[in-house]
Amino acid sequence: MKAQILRALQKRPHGPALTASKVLLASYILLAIAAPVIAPQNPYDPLQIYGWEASSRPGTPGSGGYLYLLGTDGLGRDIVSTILYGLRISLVVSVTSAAIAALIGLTAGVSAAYFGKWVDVAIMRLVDLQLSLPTILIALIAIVTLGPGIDRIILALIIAQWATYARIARGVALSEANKPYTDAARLMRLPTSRIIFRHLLPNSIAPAVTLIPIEVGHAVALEATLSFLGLGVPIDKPSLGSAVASGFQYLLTGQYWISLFPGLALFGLIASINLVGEDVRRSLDPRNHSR
Amino acid sequence: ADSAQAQERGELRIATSYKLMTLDPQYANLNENTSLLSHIYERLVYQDENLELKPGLATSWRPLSDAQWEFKLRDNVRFHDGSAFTADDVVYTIERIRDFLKPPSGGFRSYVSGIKSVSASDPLTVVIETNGAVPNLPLFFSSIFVMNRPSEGFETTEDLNAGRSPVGTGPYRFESWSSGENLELARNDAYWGGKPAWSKVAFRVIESPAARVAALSTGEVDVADAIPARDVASLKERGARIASVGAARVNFVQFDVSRETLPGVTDKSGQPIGNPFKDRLVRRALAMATDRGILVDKILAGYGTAAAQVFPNGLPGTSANLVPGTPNYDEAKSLLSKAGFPDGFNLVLAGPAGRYPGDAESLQAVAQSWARIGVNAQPSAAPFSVFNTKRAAGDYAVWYGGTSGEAADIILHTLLASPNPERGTGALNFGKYRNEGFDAMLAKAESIEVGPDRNQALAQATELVMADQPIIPLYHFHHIVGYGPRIGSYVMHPRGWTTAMQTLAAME
Amino acid sequence: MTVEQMNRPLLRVQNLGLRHVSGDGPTTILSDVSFELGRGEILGIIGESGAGKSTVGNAILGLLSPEFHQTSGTITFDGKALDAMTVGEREALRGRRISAIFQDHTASLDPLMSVGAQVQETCLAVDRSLSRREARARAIDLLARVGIPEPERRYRNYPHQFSGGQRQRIVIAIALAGSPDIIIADEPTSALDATVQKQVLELLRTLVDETGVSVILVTHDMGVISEITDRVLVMRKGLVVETNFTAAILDRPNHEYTKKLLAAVPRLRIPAATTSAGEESGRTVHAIGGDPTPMYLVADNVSKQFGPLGFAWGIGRRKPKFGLNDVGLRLPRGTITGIVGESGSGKTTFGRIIAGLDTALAGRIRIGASEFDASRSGRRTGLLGRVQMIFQDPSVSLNPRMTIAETLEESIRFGAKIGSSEEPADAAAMMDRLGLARSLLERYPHQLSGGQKQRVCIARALLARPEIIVADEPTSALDVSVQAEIVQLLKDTITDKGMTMVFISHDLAIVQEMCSTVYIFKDGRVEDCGPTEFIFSRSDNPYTRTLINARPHRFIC
Amino acid sequence: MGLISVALGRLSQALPLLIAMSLIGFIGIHSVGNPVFNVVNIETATPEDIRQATIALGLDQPIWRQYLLFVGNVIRGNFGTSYIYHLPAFELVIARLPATLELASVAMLIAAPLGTGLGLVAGRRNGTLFDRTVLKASVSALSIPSFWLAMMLILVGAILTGWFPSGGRGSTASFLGQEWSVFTGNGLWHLVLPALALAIPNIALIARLSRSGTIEVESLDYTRFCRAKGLSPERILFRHTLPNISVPIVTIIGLQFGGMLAFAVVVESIFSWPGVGKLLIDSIQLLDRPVVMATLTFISVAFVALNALVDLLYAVLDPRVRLSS
Ligand SMILES: Nc1ncnc2c1ncn2[C@@H]1O[C@H](COP(=O)(O)OP(=O)(O)OP(=O)(O)O)[C@@H](O)[C@H]1O
Ligand SMILES: Nc1ncnc2c1ncn2[C@@H]1O[C@H](COP(=O)(O)OP(=O)(O)OP(=O)(O)O)[C@@H](O)[C@H]1O
Ligand SMILES: [Mg+2]
Ligand SMILES: [Mg+2]
Repeated sequence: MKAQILRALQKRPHGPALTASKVLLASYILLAIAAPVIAPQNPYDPLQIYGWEASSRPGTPGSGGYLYLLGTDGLGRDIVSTILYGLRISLVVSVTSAAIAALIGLTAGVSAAYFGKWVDVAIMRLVDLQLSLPTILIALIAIVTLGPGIDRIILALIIAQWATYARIARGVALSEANKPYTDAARLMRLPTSRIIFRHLLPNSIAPAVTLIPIEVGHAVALEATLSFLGLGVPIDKPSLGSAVASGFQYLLTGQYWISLFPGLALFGLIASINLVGEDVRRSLDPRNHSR
Repeated sequence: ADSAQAQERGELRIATSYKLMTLDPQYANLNENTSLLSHIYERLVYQDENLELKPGLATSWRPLSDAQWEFKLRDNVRFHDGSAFTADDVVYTIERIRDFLKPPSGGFRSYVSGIKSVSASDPLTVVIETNGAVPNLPLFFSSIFVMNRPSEGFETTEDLNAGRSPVGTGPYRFESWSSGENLELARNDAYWGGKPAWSKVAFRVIESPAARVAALSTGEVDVADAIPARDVASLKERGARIASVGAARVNFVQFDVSRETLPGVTDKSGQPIGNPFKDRLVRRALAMATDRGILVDKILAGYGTAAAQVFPNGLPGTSANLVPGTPNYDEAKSLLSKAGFPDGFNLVLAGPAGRYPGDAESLQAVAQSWARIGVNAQPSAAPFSVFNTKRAAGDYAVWYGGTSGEAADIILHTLLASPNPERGTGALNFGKYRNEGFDAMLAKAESIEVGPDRNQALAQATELVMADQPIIPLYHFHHIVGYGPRIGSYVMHPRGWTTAMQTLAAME
Repeated sequence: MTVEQMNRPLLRVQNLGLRHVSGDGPTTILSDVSFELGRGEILGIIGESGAGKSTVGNAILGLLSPEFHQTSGTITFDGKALDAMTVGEREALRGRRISAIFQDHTASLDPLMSVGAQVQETCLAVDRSLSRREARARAIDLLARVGIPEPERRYRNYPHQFSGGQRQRIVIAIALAGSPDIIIADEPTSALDATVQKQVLELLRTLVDETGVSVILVTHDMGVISEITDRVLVMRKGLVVETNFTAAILDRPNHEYTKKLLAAVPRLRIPAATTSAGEESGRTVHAIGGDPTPMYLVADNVSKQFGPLGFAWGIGRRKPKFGLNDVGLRLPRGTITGIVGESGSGKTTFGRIIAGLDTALAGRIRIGASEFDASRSGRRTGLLGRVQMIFQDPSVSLNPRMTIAETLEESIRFGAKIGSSEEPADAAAMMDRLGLARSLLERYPHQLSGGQKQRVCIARALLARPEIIVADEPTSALDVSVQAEIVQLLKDTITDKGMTMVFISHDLAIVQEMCSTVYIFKDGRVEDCGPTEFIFSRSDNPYTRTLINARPHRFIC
Repeated sequence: MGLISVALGRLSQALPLLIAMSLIGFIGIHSVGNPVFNVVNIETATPEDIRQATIALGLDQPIWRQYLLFVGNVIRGNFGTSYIYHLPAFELVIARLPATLELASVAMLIAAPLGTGLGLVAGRRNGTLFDRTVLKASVSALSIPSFWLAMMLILVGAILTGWFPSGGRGSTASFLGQEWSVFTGNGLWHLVLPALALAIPNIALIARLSRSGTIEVESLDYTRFCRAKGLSPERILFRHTLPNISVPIVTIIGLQFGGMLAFAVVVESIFSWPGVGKLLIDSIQLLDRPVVMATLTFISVAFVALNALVDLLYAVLDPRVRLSS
C-alpha cells in the first residue's frame, strides 16, 4: 500500500488537466499555509474589521489601507482574506476527517468481509446504526457533551462518514475474499492484519479511492452545515465552507460576491482534490502502471 | 394557467414562514399559530397597527368596579356553522382555557388566571370578575380567540387537529390543512364585517427564506412574509413590492448581574475575575461602545430601528427621551478604566443562531464593537433550544436575546422586573437584575387604566431602568412583507401577523 | 474459391516485431517473427516459457494491451492485412473467423456468469440465425463434446464451481462455438489428464479434418506436438529459432535449443511385459512403504460434498453432490507422493482440504504428532499454515496489486519456516534457480507470461519453507527444459530440507520421475494406489491402465 | 442459505440495532437540551408555565424511567405526541413518507441508469473526449455545494425561465390513503427541479464509480476473451462489465437512496418539499423527541431493509459471495 502510494506520487502526471489540478491543489495548500502572511486582513481579528464597510463591492478601497479586491461580506470581512483563512480550517477539517473515516471504514468493512459470521454482523449492524443517525444529531451530542472545538467537528464527521466506506469496502471485499489469492495469503498464515491491509484492502479500495475525494467535499459541506447551525467552527472564524453557506443567503440578492467568490474557491478546491484523487486511483491500478 | 385560474377564483396565495402547528386556537401562544388562525377565529378586542385597542367581537367594554369588567358583544354575528355568537361562547372560551386545557398547553392561561368568575348577564353582555384590579384585561382579550360552545363538554385539541371542527366567526372558513405545510381557507360570505376580499386563501408554509423569495419572484405566491432585508433590493428589481414596519419587539444584550463569578469571563491573561457586570459603569461602557448603526444599516440592511428601549419609539408606553446614541469609544474606555478595567477583559457572548433576523451576525458585530474598547468578546452561537437550555442552566455570562409582547409593560414586566414567581414577573430576567425603585414604578403604572397616564408612567419607569443599563437594547427589526401585482397594498402590523385581511386587492 | 485463394496461406505473419513500452522504457518482446498457416493445417508453437508465444496469438487477434507497440511487420489474414482493417472489421473476424483458447483459462471466464450462458452467448454472437433455445442446445452439446459431465445440470454453474481442467475445456468449448477458419489454441490441454487430453485432441483433429479449420497450437507438451501438429515453430526469447514439419523437428532438430528441448522431454518408462501382481481387479489398494518409515502426513476418510449449486431462494433445496468420498492418504517424511487422475476427480479439492483451506464433510488429518479434524475450519484447528500449496491456477492465486518481489518477500517473512536457523531465503536467488530474470521482480502478475507466473507460485511456496507442500500441477505451463530444472529443484529441496510433498499432476512421466508413491483418483475416490514402480508397471487396475495407455506413444520408452 | 432464513436473521439483528438507536436518540436529545423551552413561548412563559409543561411532558421523571415509558408505549404502537405539532409522532412521519419516497425514487430512477450508463461508456472509451467530458462534468457536479446547485436550479429553471415552479409539491392524488404528487401532471412538474437537485450529484457519483470500475474490468482477461469470442462491445459492456462493477455501485445506490429518504434536508428545505429529512432536522433542533424517535425508527428500518436488500443483491450478483454467506 505504502509503496503503491509512494509510487503513485512519484509517477509523472498524465494529461494536462491532471497537471493543472495538481498545481491547483498544491497552490491551495500553499495559500492556506501562507494565509497569515499574504492575506491583507486578519478576518479573525475584530479590530481589523470595519463593520461599516460590510457588503462593499469588489474593488472598494478599505479603511485598512488596502483594496477589497473581491469585496467584503455582510460583516465587513475582506472576502480574499476570509477565503484564505477559511481554507485552512476547511482543508484540515475535511481532509483529516475524510482520511481517518476512510481508514476506519475501510478496515472495518474489509474485516467484516474477511471474518464473516458475527464480526460481520456486528460491524454491519453498527454501520446500519450509524447510517440512520443524522450527522446533526451526532454533532449536537458531541459538541454539547464535549464542548465546541474543531477536533469535535472532526470527530463528528468521522463518525458520520466511516460507515459509507465500510459498506463499500465490504461489498467488494466479499468478492475478493473468495478469490484464490486470498487463499494463498491465508495459507501463508499471514497475520490477519496483513491479510486485511496488504491483500484485501488494496484490492477492495478502488471504489473507495473514487469515493474519498468526493467525501472530502461532503465533509466541507457538512462542516459548513454544522457551523451554520452554530455547531461547527466558531462563527467569527468562518471556514471556507461556512463562508459559502452563510453567503448562500446572498445568492439571490444583488450582493453576489459574498457567496460567489468563496463558492468558486471551494469549487476549485474540491474539484482539484477530486482530479488528483482520480490520478491516484489510476496509479493504484497496477494495470495502469506501465502506461 | 395556474395563476390565471387563481385570478378568476380570486384566490390569494401566501407564502408564510409561520408553520401552523395546531388548529386549537388556545393551545400555544405563538405567532406561528395565531397569525394564521386569526382568519378563522376572532377576538373580543382587536389590536390595531398602532397597538391601540379597537372593538372586535366586543363592541365596547368598561370596568364596573376595580375587580369587575363588562363587555358588550356584537350582535348578529354567526359562527361558520350557522349558530349565533353569544355571551355563552365567551364564557365557554374562558372556561376552556382556565379549566379544561392542561399543560403543556399554556401561554393563554396567564391571561385568564386573574379571572375569578365570568357570567353572561344577557346574551350580548359578559361580566367578568377578577381577583384584584386587572386594568390590562381588554388587552389580554386581544389575544384570546373566541370559540363556539359545543353541545356538550369541551372540544379537545385532538378533535380540532383532526381538522373537522374548527369553527369560528372569522372572515374565512377552514377548508383543509396539513400540519406545517399548508392551510386552505374559503370566504365566509356571512361575515359580519362585510364580504372578505378573496374567495379563497391558500397559505403555503415555506420556512426557507430563499425559497419564499423565489416563490414570490416567480409569481407562485402573491404575498411572502419575513423577507430577509438583503433580498429586498433584488425583489424590487423583479417587480415585487415591499411593506415593512418596526416590530413590537426588541433584541438586546443581557448581562448576568447577580452571580459573583461568571463562566467565560476572565482578564486578558485568562485568569477568572469577579463579575464585572455588577458594575453599572461596565454595562454603560459596553452599551456606549455598541455600534447599533452597523446592526441596523448593514446587517438588517436598513430594515431595523436602533433601540434604546423595549418598543420602537412612538408606540404606547415608550419614552421620547430615550434615543440610541452613536458609539463613543473614548468615553466608553474611560468608563471602563473608572470601573477598574483599563485593559478590558474577555467574555463569551452567547446567542441563538437562526432564530431572529440578524442574530448570529449581531453577535459578531457587537464583538467587533467591543473589541474597540479592549473587551474581547468571543461570539458563540448555538441552536435555539441548546441556547435556552444553557441559559436557563446559567452557562452564560452575557447573551443576545429577543422578546415581544402585546404592550410595552408586558415586556418590562417579564424582562426587567425583579424575578418574582408569585407575581409572575421577571420570567425573562435571566440576568437576575433587581431594581426595587423600578419595580415599584412599574407596579404603579400597571395599576393605571389603559390610557395616556399609564403610558406616561411606563415611559418614566423605562427611563429609570434604562439609565441603569441592565440590558443593551440593540434593535427592533422590521417585519418585511413582499407582495406581487395582484395586491394593491398591504397593511403591516407591528405584531408581525401575516393575514389575508391585511391585503387590499389591486384594482383591475 | 479461386485456385489462387486456395493456395494462398490463410494467415501470414511477416517480420512481426513488438515492443512493450512502460515507465522503465521499452522491452522487445518479439522480433522478426514470420510464419505462415495454411488451410487445414495445425501449426505447433513450442518454446521457452516467456518466449512470446502467447503474445503472437494476441497480436493476431488484435487483443494486445495498448502498451504493446508493433515495431515492424504485417499480419495478413486471408489476403488482407490486419493493420488495414477497421476496428469493426477486426471485431467481425474475432469469434467468427478467428477464435481463441487463452492460456489462462480460469481468468478467461467471467466469474459472474454461468458457464452455460457464456457458451450460449458465444453461439448467438457467431451465428445470429440461432434462436436462444437452439443456442442453448448447442452450448450443451459443446460442453458434452469437451467432456463436461452432466452438461445439462452443470449448465447453470459458475466457473469457480468447476475443476481446473473442466474450466479449460469450457474455454475450448467456447472457442469451438463458431465455425472459425483459425483457432489459436494457447496451451489448451495443459490442465487435462491423459484420457481427457486424448479426447480433446481427437475432437480437434476431427474438426480439422471435417471443416478444414487451421489451428495454431501453442504447447509445451511434445506428446501433443507429435500427435497432432503438421508443422512446428520453435520460439525463444521473442525469436523464431526454427520451423519445420513436425516429424523433421522431432527427428532431426537443427537448432541447439530445439535439441536441448527435445532432450529434456520426460519419458514414461513402461516395462514391456507387465507381470500381474494382484489378483483383484477394479479398485485396488496396495501397501505403501514398508512400516519402518513412520507416516508423516496421514489423511483418513476425507469426504466432501458440494452443496446445492446455484442460488437457493429458500425453497426446494437441491441435492448435494459428492466431491470426495472417503479418501485416505499416507506419506512418510521426505518423500513425494503423486496424485494423478481424471480431470474433475477431486485432486485439487483434496489438496485444499489437506492444506486447511476447505472444510471437509468428514475426515481426519494427522501431521506428525498433531491431529486435525478436517470437518472444522482450518483456521480454527491450526491446520491452515502447516501446508503450503502451489495452486493450479497461478494467475489468479497471485495478488494482482503486489509486485512479484512483494509477494516473495512476504512469503519469506511470514512462511511457516521449518529451519529458522537457516540462512534467510533469498528471493533473487530463487528467481535465478527457477530460470526467471531478476527484472521480473518489479513486475505485477499481469505482466508475466503463464509459465513465469507459475514459477513465481513455486517460488512463493518454496520460500515459505513449509513442512509439507501440496503442488497442484506445478509444471503444467512450463516448457520441458525449464520443467526438467524445476523438477530437479523440487526433488532437491524435498530431500535437502526434509520436506514432504503431495504432487498433483497429469503428466505421468514427471510423476514417475519424482514420486515414490502414486495415488490414482477417479470420481472423488482413490481408485488405485501403490509404489510408483508398481503402479506404472504392474497395476492391473483397468482405469490405471487406460490412463497410462492414453499417453501419446512417442515419448514412452 | 435460503431467502427466508436470511430475512429472519436480519430481523433478529435489527432489534438490538433499534434498541441502540433509540438509546442514542433518547439520551442524545436529553443531553442536548430541554425540549420544554420550545414547547412554551419562551418570550412570555412564566417559570410556573415551564414547570407545568415539564411535568405534563413527563420530562421531570428520571431519564431511565422516561425511556422505559417510551419503550412501553412503542411496543403498544405509540410513539407519543409531538411536542411541537401536537399530533401523533408516527402519523407525522407517515404523512411525510409519500413526498419523501416519490422524490427519492424519482431522483434515483434518474440517477442510477444515467450515472451507470455514462460511467460505463466513459470507462469503455477511456481517454477519449467523451470520457474526459464525463469525468470533468461529474467532478464539477460533485464539487458544487448542494444548496448552490439547488439555488441555481431555481434561478435558471424557475426565476429566469419560469418553466418550473420554484418549490412545493403541487397537486396530489390519493393512492393507498396517502397523497402522491407523481400521479398528477402538476405534481410531476413540481417534482422536476428537486429531483434534479438530488439526482445530479448522484449521477456524477455513480458515473465516477462505474467509470473507474469499467476501466479496471475492461483490462481483465475475461473481457479480452469476450472480445476474442466475438461478442459485440455493447454486450460485453452490459452483460459482463456491468455485473462485474456492480457491487460498489449497488452499494452506493443503496446508501444514497437511504440518504435521500432520510437526509435530503437541503433540497427539501430549499424546494419546500415536505419530506422526512426536514422533519427530522427540525425536530432535532426543536428537541421534539417523539418525532425524532419515530423518524429515527423509520430511518433505521429503512436502512436495515435497504442494506439487507443490497446484501441480497451481492449474493445474486456474485455467485462466490453466495457460497460463503
Ligand atoms: N503486460 C506485460 N508487460 C510487460 N511484459 C510482458 C507483459 N506481458 C508479457 N510480458 C512479457 O513478454 C514475454 C512474452 O510473454 P508471453 O506471454 O507471450 O510468453 P509465452 O511464450 O506465452 O510464455 P509461457 O509459455 O510462459 O506462457 C514474457 O517475457 C513476459 O514477461
Ligand atoms: N465450488 C464447487 N462447487 C461445486 N462443485 C465443485 C466445486 N469445486 C469443485 N467442484 C467439482 O468437484 C469436482 C472435483 O474438482 P477438483 O477441482 O478437485 O478436480 P481436480 O481433480 O482438481 O480436476 P482438474 O484436474 O481438472 O483440476 C469437479 O467435478 C468439480 O466440478
Ligand atoms: Mg503463454
Ligand atoms: Mg485441479
